[in-house]
Amino acid sequence: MTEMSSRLSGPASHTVTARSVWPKPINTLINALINFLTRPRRLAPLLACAWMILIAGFAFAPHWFTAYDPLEGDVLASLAAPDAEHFLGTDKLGRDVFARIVYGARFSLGVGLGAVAISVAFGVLLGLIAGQRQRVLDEGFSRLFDVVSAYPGVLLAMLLITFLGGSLVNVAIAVGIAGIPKFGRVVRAQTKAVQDADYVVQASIYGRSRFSAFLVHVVPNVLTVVPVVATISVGTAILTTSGLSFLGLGPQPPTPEWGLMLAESRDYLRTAWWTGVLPGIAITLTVIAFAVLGGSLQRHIEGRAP
Amino acid sequence: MSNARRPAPLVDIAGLTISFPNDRGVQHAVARNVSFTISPGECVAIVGESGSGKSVTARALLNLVGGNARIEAERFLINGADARAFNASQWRRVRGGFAGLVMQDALTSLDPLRTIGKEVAEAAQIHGLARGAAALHTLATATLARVGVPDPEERARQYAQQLSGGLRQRALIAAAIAGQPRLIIADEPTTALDASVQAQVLSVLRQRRDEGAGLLLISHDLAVVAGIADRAMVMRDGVVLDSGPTQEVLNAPRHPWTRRLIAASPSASTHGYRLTRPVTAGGANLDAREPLPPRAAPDLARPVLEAHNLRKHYRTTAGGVFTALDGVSFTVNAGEVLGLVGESGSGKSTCAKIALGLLEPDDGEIHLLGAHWTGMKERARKHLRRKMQYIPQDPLSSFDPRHTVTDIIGENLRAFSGMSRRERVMDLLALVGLDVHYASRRPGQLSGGQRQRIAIARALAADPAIIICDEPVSALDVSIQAQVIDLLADLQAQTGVALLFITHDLGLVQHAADRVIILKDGRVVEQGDARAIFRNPSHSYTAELVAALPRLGFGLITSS
Amino acid sequence: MYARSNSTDRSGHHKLSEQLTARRLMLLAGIAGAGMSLLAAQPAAANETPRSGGTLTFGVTTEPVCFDPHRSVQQNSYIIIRNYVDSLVAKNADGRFLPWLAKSFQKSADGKTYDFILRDDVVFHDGEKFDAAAVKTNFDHARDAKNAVPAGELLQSIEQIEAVAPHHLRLHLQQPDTALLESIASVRLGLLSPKALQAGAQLCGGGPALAGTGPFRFAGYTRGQSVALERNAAYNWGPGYAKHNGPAYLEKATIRFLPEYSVRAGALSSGQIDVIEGVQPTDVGQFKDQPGFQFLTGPSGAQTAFTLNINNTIEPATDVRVRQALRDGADIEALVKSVYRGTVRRAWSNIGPDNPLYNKALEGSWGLNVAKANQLLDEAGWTGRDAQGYRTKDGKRLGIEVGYPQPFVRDSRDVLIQGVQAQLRKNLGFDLKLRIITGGEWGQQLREGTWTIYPNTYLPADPVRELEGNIGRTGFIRAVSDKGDKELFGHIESALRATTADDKLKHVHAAQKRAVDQAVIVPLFAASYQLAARDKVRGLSFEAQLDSPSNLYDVWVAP
Amino acid sequence: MTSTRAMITKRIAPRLLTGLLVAWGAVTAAFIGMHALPGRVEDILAGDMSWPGLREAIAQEWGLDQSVWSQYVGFIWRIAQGDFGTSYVMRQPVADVIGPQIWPTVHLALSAGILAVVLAVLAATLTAGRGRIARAAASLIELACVSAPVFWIGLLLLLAFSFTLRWFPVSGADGWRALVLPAVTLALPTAGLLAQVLREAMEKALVQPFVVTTRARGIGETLLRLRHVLRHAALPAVTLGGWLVGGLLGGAVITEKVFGRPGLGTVTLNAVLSQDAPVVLAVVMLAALIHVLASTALDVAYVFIDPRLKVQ
Repeated sequence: MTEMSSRLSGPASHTVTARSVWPKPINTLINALINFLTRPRRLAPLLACAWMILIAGFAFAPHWFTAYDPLEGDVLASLAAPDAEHFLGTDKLGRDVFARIVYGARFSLGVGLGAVAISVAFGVLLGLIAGQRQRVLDEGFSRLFDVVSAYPGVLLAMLLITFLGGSLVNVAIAVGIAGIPKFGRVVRAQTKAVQDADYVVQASIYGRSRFSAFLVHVVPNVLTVVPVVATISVGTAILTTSGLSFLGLGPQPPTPEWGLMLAESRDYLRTAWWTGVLPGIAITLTVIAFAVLGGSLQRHIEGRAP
Repeated sequence: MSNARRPAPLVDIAGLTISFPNDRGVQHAVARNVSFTISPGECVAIVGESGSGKSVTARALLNLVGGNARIEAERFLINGADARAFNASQWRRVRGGFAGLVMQDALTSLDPLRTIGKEVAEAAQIHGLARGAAALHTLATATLARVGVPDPEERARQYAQQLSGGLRQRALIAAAIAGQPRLIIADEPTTALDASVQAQVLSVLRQRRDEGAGLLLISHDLAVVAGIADRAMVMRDGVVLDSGPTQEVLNAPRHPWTRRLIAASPSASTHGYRLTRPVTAGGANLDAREPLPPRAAPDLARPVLEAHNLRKHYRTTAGGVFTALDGVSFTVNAGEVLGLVGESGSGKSTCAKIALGLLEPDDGEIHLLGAHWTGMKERARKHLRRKMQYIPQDPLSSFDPRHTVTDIIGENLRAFSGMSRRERVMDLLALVGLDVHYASRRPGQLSGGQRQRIAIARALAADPAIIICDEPVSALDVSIQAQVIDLLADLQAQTGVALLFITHDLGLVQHAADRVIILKDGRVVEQGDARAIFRNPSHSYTAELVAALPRLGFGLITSS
Repeated sequence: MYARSNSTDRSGHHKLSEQLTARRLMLLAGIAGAGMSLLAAQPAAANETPRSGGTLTFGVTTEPVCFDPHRSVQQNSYIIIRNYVDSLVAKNADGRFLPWLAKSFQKSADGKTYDFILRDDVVFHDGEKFDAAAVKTNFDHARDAKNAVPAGELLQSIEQIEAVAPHHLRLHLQQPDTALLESIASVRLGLLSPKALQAGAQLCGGGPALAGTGPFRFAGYTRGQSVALERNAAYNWGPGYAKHNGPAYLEKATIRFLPEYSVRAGALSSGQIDVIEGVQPTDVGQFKDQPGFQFLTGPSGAQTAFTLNINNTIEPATDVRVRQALRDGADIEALVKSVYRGTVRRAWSNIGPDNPLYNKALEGSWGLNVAKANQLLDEAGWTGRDAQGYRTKDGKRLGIEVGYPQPFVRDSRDVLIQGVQAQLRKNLGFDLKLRIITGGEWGQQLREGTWTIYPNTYLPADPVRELEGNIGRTGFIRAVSDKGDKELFGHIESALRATTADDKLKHVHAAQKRAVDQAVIVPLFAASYQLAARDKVRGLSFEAQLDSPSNLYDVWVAP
Repeated sequence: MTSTRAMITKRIAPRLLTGLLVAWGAVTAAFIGMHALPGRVEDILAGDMSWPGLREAIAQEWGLDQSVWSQYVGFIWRIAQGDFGTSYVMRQPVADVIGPQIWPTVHLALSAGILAVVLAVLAATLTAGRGRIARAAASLIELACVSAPVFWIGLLLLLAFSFTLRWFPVSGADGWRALVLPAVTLALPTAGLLAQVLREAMEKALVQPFVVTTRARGIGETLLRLRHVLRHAALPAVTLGGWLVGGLLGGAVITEKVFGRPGLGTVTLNAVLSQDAPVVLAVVMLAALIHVLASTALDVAYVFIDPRLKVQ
């Protein structure tokens, strides 16, 4: 029954046909091609991986990709349109836009990963504690998550940054703190669910103490939900950073961070589009790539543990 | 039901083939060359296990097979019209108006967010049989009344989850017949229902048939089919193996698979014999059954598990008190198989949980191998834990999804280390009839029967004195169920382990158990020899149970 | 045009006749208009007849925090405030002071008494009578420390205010104050109805309650969006430099807050608003000499040049060689030209080039000299180099932080600093760090004297006040002024106490030279306002006392 | 329903009670934060002013000469009485500063929210479980909406529809035309996310057995999706609701700045930048209040969508 159920459902838009229109081999070939090109589950993760590898390359060995210094430019040749010398043009200080994108990967990924690392570390810890059957702890931490998420994310990050001061590290910390409740809640819910699962409830039959069952069964199965949320959150963190840069609360110049580049370029939107469009595309693609990878990670994990 | 008048068939199908493209786009047939007709007032049954193609075939009548299915047929007449040329709106007129569909599990087959009344009236509304809220409500209550739902006014305002299983299933039937269809397609309509409820639901369907509706019944249960169907088809892997009048198919099965299927049904008469590997070509014969290996007689002087006067109450959310167990006592002796029988809500599972020490009783106590078991600290129980093991109904949820088979079985082999533990796992896998390469699989990659074998291997790994089996085969297909039951019997004979065998299946308990305890509403109503007790029930409840049991009722297999 | 003469002094002695005729006013206005036209390419044809009526939408960069002239310290707020408040005297483009709400004014010989004869036909927007008592109420309210009114600092030299007659006001000073008329002319001491003043700090919120005597009344304020102005029909008391008499031409005006450069420019170029202020240098080409548009650049005299003020009491800026290297290590000329596309001038002193007391001799006296700067740093012992190529001494990197308070960041000024930063890094291995800080942090640094480099422009219009407020003993360095440059302080204090114009000029020039030579300041560019407008808008000009766009009194829209 | 009153006592009342707790926590955290910021309040209030006695006068006027603890107690006490104090920077009662800003922001967020829901429902209903190409295209567009910075979307929309095509005014709060671009800007990321969640939920609902039963009644595909499937899909979407409310408010800060619209965003940004503690604290209070109200409302909505919760 279970094998069939996924096929049996779905819309009833098909028709009853006496025979297929196409000769069989061609039909098969066309089907296979359409299959590959239109099935986002296959093509999209592939493209996302390719993009991530490129970005990782930018981050780890930027000098392989560009000969220009991201901080140094000929101010007298500022806002030059793309040409043979600077193939993505130069910015307001004559710095090579492509070089800044390449070097910026390290900072943007750094902010995203750093923020998520903070969210994960605290969110998982607090979520695991809140997910225990201790009502007081649960209520306490759940309300703490409520308090933190009572602020809209941007507002909380704004407040934290005025408190900490705008810098790359502080932006990561602020965005990270704002993300704690998200992980805390997910982990708490998952902890509760796993703790009610038969293989945890029945663990004592096999001589496991509650603590041992917690370590062996609960923690690893709770953590399976983390990579998915974390992956998607890296993209969100990069986005929030660019929003903060727009508000003047992000990383400080001359950091070639993409969000900052995008925010700085907005004054030249009409006259020097290349300074903004490309960092914008870099951000958007990276966020999309993280979302796609998160999605396929989720399908992978769900597929393994139904 | 008379064969004399033969009106035009409602459905006339020949050479029906249904296929789906696989991942590589290659078509894969799930039903091949299926032909049948259904006439008014006739019940046609399709019998088969999971994946046999029986449901797909039934749904093809409504063109509800699935998005990319390809349906081909030589003849596909619905109410005399060629359905191969139907467009979407013609199909919609067939659905609900000409044919109604009843599925398994009304809890999920009725929209849980809508009231019963709205669900029942929907088909009538779509097909324009009634207009306006008042008219639809009247129609819904009338239809509910027709399928024997008491107090239909009240029920119509409730949601599916507020109704009992039997009422819910009747409401589902009401929703299917509200559009006054001439054909009812019932896909496993009684699966997972208690025997008494099953009997009620079948009688409702029978009544519709007797009123002149055509009935296509899909079931895995031969006994159900035997009691209602005029004609039956046996399907396997998309192919019809046997078909004809029901009596003929069941009494004189032409195909070996049919015979295997019939033989796999446990009953009192199969006690002591294998359910699998039945007769060869010659014909189905009781004598051809292979006996189970001999086993030591239960040692009545050596109780393994003793339960005294167990009581358990739950507080309901409404503020009331629900009594799950009310003074239950029983003893399982060494090497004995004790059956614990009852319908849902009778307290069987609570018994199992208390015995396993997962739940503390409000009152009463349990001794395991003579030692105090209830009311003890887990630390104090730990040394006895290995002596009592568990085979759950749903092994999948009792396996850590991240663990491999080796990890799962190794859970009970933590005294062993490294290589010796691995060897033990291999031995146990061999013992339950699984290949060594299953050792590295994860639960999600196993079939239902394989999971149950792993659960058995895990239980045996501890070398227990007793295993509590909680509905161990109720989720399995008949043929798989037979294999698992035989395996359990083999291993029980081999190890002499005692079994507390919890089930709702009267046939199975008579096949497997030495003694039986019958639970109703948390009380023991009767206990005694597993077969004698059902032959001569002394309690009226036992008699009711026996009466509600559908049986194959033909010469081949007798249940009494 | 901007003659090097002490205009303050001269106008002080100048007694304007009470019978000043309208024609005379028109003549003066003509002079003012001509003065502007050098800088501004106003297309207005002289023979056009101004048209009364119509509305105008003006897109500005900054939403004022406070609309009360006495309390606001934001230069960009005065563009709006000037529309509803008038002053006693008006400062002309040539530096002279002209009558406004005072028909005439006179300074006593000892410079300690000022007499103002007020117009008797002036009425506040709320119907209150304008008279000497009202002015006294205004000034006393500002002077009272309890009220914590920032404009009070302009009146610190006043000992007593006396309403001699209903329309005769006399100010008694503790000591001569060469900047007094400048202060009186400032919008910050614009006159409000005494009834309105009772609202106290609440006036910051604007609205009709904020009643002045200006050509427009404050009709309404939508926070985050706009200010609505309505013509004051009774108005007949324009400043001496105004081009016409009677009420303003425009019936209504809307000041719209559009903080984004591209949005402002887009709104103007798509015809949705009429005038914008603050034009991104790269957008100038869209409006300058383009059909349908006009582009105007304002003077740079009232405010200081955009300058890096260096705290010379904190390492490593205590070493004059380090400061001089910082000053001469970057090609400021090229940077300014590149960042501002030729719309502003490079600065040589922190006093604006259009200010009469600007020290022109400083031009070319300092600036890019990479070899010399490197030599100075070598001499100062910054000879090591770290992995990033920065100079080090005793393992410490050569670096100074520019703490730029976030509320003041605008106008590509951070970009310019980044340009200097990049050049110092490349040319000298000097790490000029830029950090955007909060207003509160700046306040704390100011109080503790821990700031390192503070970039700013400053607007008291009087150059001595500018010098004192920025680099004087009570300037930014006040918390640690005992370690400051005594010679510089001396020049500034002498200028403050000067009784003759020549004496004041001498000391102001000397102070500018000292500050640049000692490199406690690095002037970057002469800040000026830019306006872009549709070509139908006539009569746009700039106010000499503020450098910023004048109020909309003379503005009209051609059909 | 007899359970309506039970619902109020069982669900709404405790929510509001804990909501009060949350609001108190949020405000206290903000109070501590604002007081720990570099720069004393006197510095902020004094600005560039400096003369003898000024700081003392300011401190006394604003009650800054008391201990932090008594300032805190006074602050909470005044808030309990509905007095949010006076803005340091704008010198006006905070209620007067913030009050008129609430409606523009709510108006914008509400319009954007409704637009986002409509767009998401349309996208999800039209594409869930349908052809792969349509789904892939819709997914890509949604992902792009979710993944692009809000201010960037806003500026690009302005460039295209206001500056070039001149369909909509650049800014202002007058009339619906001025609302279109900001609302779209704010709605797109929300709609993108919501559409994805809705589609996934709809696809999950579409494989439920009740869908087969319902189809077997002869229902049309559109009616099936709108009457049955959408309601099931709404459950996870409602769970997301609290987050969306926060996202809309946060996005409003940026959108208001891009389009020069009045609203809480501008006020908040300015207050944060100028460390105008009373305004910041009031905004935090307001945000917490909105959060509490929104989550309570969603809780109730949940029960109305899913009668199973009411029955239990």
